[in-house]
Amino acid sequence: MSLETLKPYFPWITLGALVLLVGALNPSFLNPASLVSVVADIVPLFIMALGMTFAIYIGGIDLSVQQVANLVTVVATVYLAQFGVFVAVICVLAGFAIGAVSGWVTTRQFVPSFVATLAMGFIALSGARFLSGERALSMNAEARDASFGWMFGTTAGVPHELVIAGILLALAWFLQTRTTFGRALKAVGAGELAAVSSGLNVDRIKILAFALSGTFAAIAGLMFSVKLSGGDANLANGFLILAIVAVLVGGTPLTGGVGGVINTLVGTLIVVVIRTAMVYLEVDATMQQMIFGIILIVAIAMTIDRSKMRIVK
Amino acid sequence: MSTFIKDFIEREKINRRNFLFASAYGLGGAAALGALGPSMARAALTDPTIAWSYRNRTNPYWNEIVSGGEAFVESLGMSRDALTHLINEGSSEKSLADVKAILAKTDGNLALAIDTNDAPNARPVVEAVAASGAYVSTLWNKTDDLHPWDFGDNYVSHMSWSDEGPAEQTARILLEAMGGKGGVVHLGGIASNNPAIERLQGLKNALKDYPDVELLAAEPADWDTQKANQVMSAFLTRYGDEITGVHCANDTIAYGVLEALRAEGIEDMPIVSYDGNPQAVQLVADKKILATVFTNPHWGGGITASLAYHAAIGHFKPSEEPKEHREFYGPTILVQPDDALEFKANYLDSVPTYDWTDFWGPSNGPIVYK
Amino acid sequence: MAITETSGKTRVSAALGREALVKWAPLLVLLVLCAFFALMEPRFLSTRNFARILIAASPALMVAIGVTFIILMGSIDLSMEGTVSVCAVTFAFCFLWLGGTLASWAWLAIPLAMLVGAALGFINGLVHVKLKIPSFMASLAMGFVGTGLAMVMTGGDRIRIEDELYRGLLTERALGFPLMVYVAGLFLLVAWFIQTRTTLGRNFYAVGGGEDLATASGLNVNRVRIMGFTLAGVFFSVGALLAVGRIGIAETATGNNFMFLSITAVVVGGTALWGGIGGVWNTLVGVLIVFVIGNGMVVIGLPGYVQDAVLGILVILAVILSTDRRSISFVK
Amino acid sequence: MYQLNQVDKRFPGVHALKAVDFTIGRGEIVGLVGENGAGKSTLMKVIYGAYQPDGGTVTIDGKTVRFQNPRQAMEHGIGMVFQEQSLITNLTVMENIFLGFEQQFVRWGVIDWKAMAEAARHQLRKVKMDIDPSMTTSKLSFAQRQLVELAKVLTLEERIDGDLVILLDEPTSVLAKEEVELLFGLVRELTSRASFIFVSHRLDEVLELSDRIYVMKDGAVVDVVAQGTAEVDRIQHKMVGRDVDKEYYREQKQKPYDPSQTLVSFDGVGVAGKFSEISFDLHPGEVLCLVGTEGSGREAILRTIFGLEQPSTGTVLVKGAPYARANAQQAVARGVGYVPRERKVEGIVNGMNVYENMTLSQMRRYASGGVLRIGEEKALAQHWIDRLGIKTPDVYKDCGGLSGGNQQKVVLAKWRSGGSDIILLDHPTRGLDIGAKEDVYDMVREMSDAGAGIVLVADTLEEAIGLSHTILVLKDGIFQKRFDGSPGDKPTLYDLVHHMI
Repeated sequence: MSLETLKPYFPWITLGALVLLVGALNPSFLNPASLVSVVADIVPLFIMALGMTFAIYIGGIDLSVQQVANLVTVVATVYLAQFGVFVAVICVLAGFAIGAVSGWVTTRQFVPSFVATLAMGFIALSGARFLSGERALSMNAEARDASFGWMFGTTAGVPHELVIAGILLALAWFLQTRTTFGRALKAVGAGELAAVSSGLNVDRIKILAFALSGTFAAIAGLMFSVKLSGGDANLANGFLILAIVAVLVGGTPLTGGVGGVINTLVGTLIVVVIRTAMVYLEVDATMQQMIFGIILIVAIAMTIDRSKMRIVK
Repeated sequence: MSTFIKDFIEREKINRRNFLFASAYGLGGAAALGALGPSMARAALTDPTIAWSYRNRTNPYWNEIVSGGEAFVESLGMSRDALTHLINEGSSEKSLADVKAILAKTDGNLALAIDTNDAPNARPVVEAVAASGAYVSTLWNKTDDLHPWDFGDNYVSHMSWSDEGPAEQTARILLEAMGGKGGVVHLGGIASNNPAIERLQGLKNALKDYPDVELLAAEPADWDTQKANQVMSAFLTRYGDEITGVHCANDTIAYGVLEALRAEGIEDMPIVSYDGNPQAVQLVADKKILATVFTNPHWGGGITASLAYHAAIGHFKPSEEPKEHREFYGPTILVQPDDALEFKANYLDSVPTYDWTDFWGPSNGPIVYK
Repeated sequence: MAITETSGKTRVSAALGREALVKWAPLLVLLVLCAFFALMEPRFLSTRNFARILIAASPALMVAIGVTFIILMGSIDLSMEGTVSVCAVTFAFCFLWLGGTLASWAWLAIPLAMLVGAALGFINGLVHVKLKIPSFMASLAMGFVGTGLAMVMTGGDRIRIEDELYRGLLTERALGFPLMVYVAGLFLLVAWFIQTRTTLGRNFYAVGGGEDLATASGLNVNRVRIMGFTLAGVFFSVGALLAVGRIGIAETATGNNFMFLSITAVVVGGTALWGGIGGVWNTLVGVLIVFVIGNGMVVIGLPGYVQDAVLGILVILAVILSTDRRSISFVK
Repeated sequence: MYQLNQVDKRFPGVHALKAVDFTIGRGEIVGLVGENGAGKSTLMKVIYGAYQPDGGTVTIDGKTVRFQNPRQAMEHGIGMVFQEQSLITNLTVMENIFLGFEQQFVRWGVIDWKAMAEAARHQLRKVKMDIDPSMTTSKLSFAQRQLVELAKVLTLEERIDGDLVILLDEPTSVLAKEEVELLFGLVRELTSRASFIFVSHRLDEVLELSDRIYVMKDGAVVDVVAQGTAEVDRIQHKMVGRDVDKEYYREQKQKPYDPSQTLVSFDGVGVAGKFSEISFDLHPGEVLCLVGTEGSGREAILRTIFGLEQPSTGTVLVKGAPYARANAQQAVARGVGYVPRERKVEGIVNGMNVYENMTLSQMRRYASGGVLRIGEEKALAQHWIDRLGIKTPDVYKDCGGLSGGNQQKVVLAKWRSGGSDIILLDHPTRGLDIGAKEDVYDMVREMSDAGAGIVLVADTLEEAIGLSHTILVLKDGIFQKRFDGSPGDKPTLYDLVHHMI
């Protein structure tokens, strides 16, 4: 086994090493039940990162996801009583639409996705603030349980959240590896000009990638809203940076065409292990952010595959 | 007023009687004793981990809260480091994840004091704590349909502050100082936060009695000094001399407003704020701010942790306590220039030693839902 | 032959016209915005209000100039929030420790803070270049480290700077504008000087225009990169000093909101995220656009919940107008 | 003067240079030829310091030197003239010329722009250019940029006291004939000051310019021939290790096309700023060649057929109908296939494997309801790998790792396997070695036989003449002359050049 052949597995190795390290320092970390519970909690974050993967995979970025999720928590809470389970459709459509507009502004108006999605996020935030009347809203408990109670049960000890995450991951993976759309995404990410010269409708593919990102952000927002049984314009704050970090640490660099949704799974797990380890190892609260940053540098340095990066910008 | 403060301190220290803020708002009728929730299998814990989960360390308010938590831990004969800090950085997601992590780590042997960052987040936190047999007391944020008595003993208590009344009180001081005429602007907190809504409502209530004062504008400044500074600058452009008074939703906002005025060379603008941070109290003493409202976050932080801890070790059984002992308002005290220095000396410069088992002495009556 | 000549000429003049339009588009956007707000609310158009906008914009301008150099190289720096906080806190601690007034040795805290900014930028550059981590990730992580470091230093406390001399940055005025505006203007000129008249400044453009080509020409690109991040760190620290001068408080939160704000301003000003195009004057215009929008919306009395959306829409429009669509094939 | 002794260089899995001996004397022009992969570029990189040899020594005037980077090589008088794309287009001409060496114009930390402009003018005069050195480089033509490249390397003259060695890497690939002559004249003049190493695929030019020619094959120098004794045949023989077919362009396989049908029809088409009033018809089996200098509108016409340019005047009919909206998807759907010049950027996707690249333009054929049938894709790829003799270990190989010729075959397989019958070839043999070129020529004939119409922009005029049925000569976007080129009745080089310039 040479270093070259090991490269694709670096994120997994990093994850394994981290888990073992924390487990060695505090064996109770490895208790399966608590691991499952910790992992189940990050499902909304994971789903958001999953969507973000598509945007980063084509070499862009989506900074609107957090605000999309904020908007969706409000939409879900406000309209749950009226539409029941179908509120999910509205939420997903809203996420899709915002993502599609971001994509349109990026591809057709040549506004870099960094700025386009940031600006679209502001617009979503305005929507959330307006719709919520600038208040924290809570869901009607009965309506919530009737429509979305299934999201948070357990079957045979497996939390349904994990099942949902698994299904979405499988779906995203299938989309990425087995469909014409996924192949086109890869082509756009790795060589946009060649994709154009092959007659691919590159604009549409890019717009769809951002729309997917918005859609997954909406699903993440919906789950979070149901989990917290409420919504407001700030509820999902804190998701954005972590979602980006999860994608990057997993080994999907911003250069595009490399990595993918499985990497994001690993990346999210790495982020969660680091974060949970802080609590387990009783790291001083004021030190946590600094240590998080340092470990992040180490983790990224270990996980990214530099062989496809000609120039490191 | 100074004797008032002295009394207040005395009572908070030793008196078990409820102390009520001396005005006529906010206190509803006594809540009836509700049906008690199912009690949990685990009766009491031995030597539980004590944890405080809060938003961040960059706000003096939360530092005060934490200092109370630490003082409580020290009162148990432990070092202040024994208190576990969980900082959510304004993210509900992290708040919940941290709670889950520490529950897993301690295997439920935990007494948790928490502000859940956002009201909706309180329910999953409480459910998670109850499910693992730990004990939790909440501060500030929870939704109206979530009640400690629905969770047996594990959800020990919730403390909040009724801000509408005190904010109205400061507003009246402000409006008097303005001579009952002119224009006032309000710089609020994060718009969806409950205290931000209540503090603005307090101003609006007071304005009803001052028909000659116009509320020129109310903008959110997100509890943020820099944002407040910018919003105030823009207000000065828009309204100029029409502004004769400023109502701030908290002290950190007031700092930004003061600096914006200072940049314009305006020194004598009447301003009131909220929270009673040491710096703000000093500004009140210097008559830069007319009044602020002290909510005693030190006590709030300590007593919230204490409630969770003592319930956890079985010192008292929450389900046997009346509802007003499980949802109650924290104390508020108005600070004005003539008593500010004395208040500061007694209250902030040397923090009083509290009896952390006097759970409800300084509290301010049961929480009332509208 | 004649036909080709003339068509060639019209081609050139059309290209010049378009180029000029794109070049001046950000400034036009700024003027249109000012005119619009002035129409809606005449009081917008006053020296005092411009002074207010400039006071608010000065620290952000410094941070944005710092990141402009990085963006010119085609990289990005997201560490500014951490760096600004650390510099502000370091400055405040040293200032108070050395006497607490500019009239004493406490003035040494100013160069010290700039040194700290340079050091943080240097480390940022090292991590990026030596570990071969893309700058987006390296600087993002360094931002966490910076904010965390500021937190460790302060333990969450705020430090007040009461010195009347130092606060003179805000309170003393000349020609209607506070001193900090002139300080920011001075550093803008310094940045312009670096950009146009020094080897380092020109090398930023070379790296942004074609990194591998620059390497082949014998340019030590890694050195340019590290020096760029160091320089950015210095400008971040100047931003921190002005931010402290404006509010009189140094704290962990001093750096908050600078990240998205400064990068948005740089892009709105017409500096391309892919490198090589733009400069500090573009950044000045971009920062002013963002702050004029912010100030103008409050001045004309837009409801708070609409302001975010309006800012978003105007930012997109400004970038669209200042982009030469024909010169780029795609954007990511 | 400059000498490589037994220089060795290895990369993982490749022995790139095998004990190479190389000498260049003062004022000498040395040619360096070899097929792609023969080790020319590795050797050049060793010479100008981008690579460090694993074995052997490099000596200058008998002294052993070792360069860690190109800069150190420059300090010893060794400079490299890159292909035209190596100037940084957002910088001014003078900045490009002195990039990395600005320090000489810096006084107290400040760049003295006037001094730099003056020095730049001096350099530009050496290559007989009279342009404003503060012009942005993006405004120069490709030929001008090539000269600026040379001027840039010539700054070594002032910087270095000793002898200069200047490497010229494919300097003529973008130049028109007269510009090539100008360049060669300059090089000859400059031999008073410098020695040159001239690397080119154009054997005739190498023969014309060089005093001696090194022939490389498989990482070793297989022959050194002096100018007087050099013969094209012999060199080609050494390069490929076999005789090059006299019927290089497969003229014997050229068959008449079928004029009764029309695939593409241009009627008075113009694109603003690119070309105007162009009319022609492309028929099945026809190879139509567009000839002209860089910027004559050749590429723009290809791009118009492929839907990447919107015609401003006239009508374009592809298979009898105009595009509803000009875009590449429409063109591909009509059966147009585009083989771009920038193979590595536009032709293949670097990072995708062989079968992924091959089906990129026709994924729908290998998918049901958007789900790919990857097994069929691999089978297709394997079929074409066998048919075209693509050298790749398997279908999973990243196309970015294939050699240029094999990449080009993948691109051609992409279009042929998808049934495209209008093939646009933009410099299809650029940078390919002779063997790979011949394969491409074979494929061109095969496609014609199968009834495809081909529009070609050739790498050389010989290639254009050899391959085409029809030649359209363009100048500055204006149609000049049409030639018919049936076998045995082809126009001469002179005929074409006469109308080009």
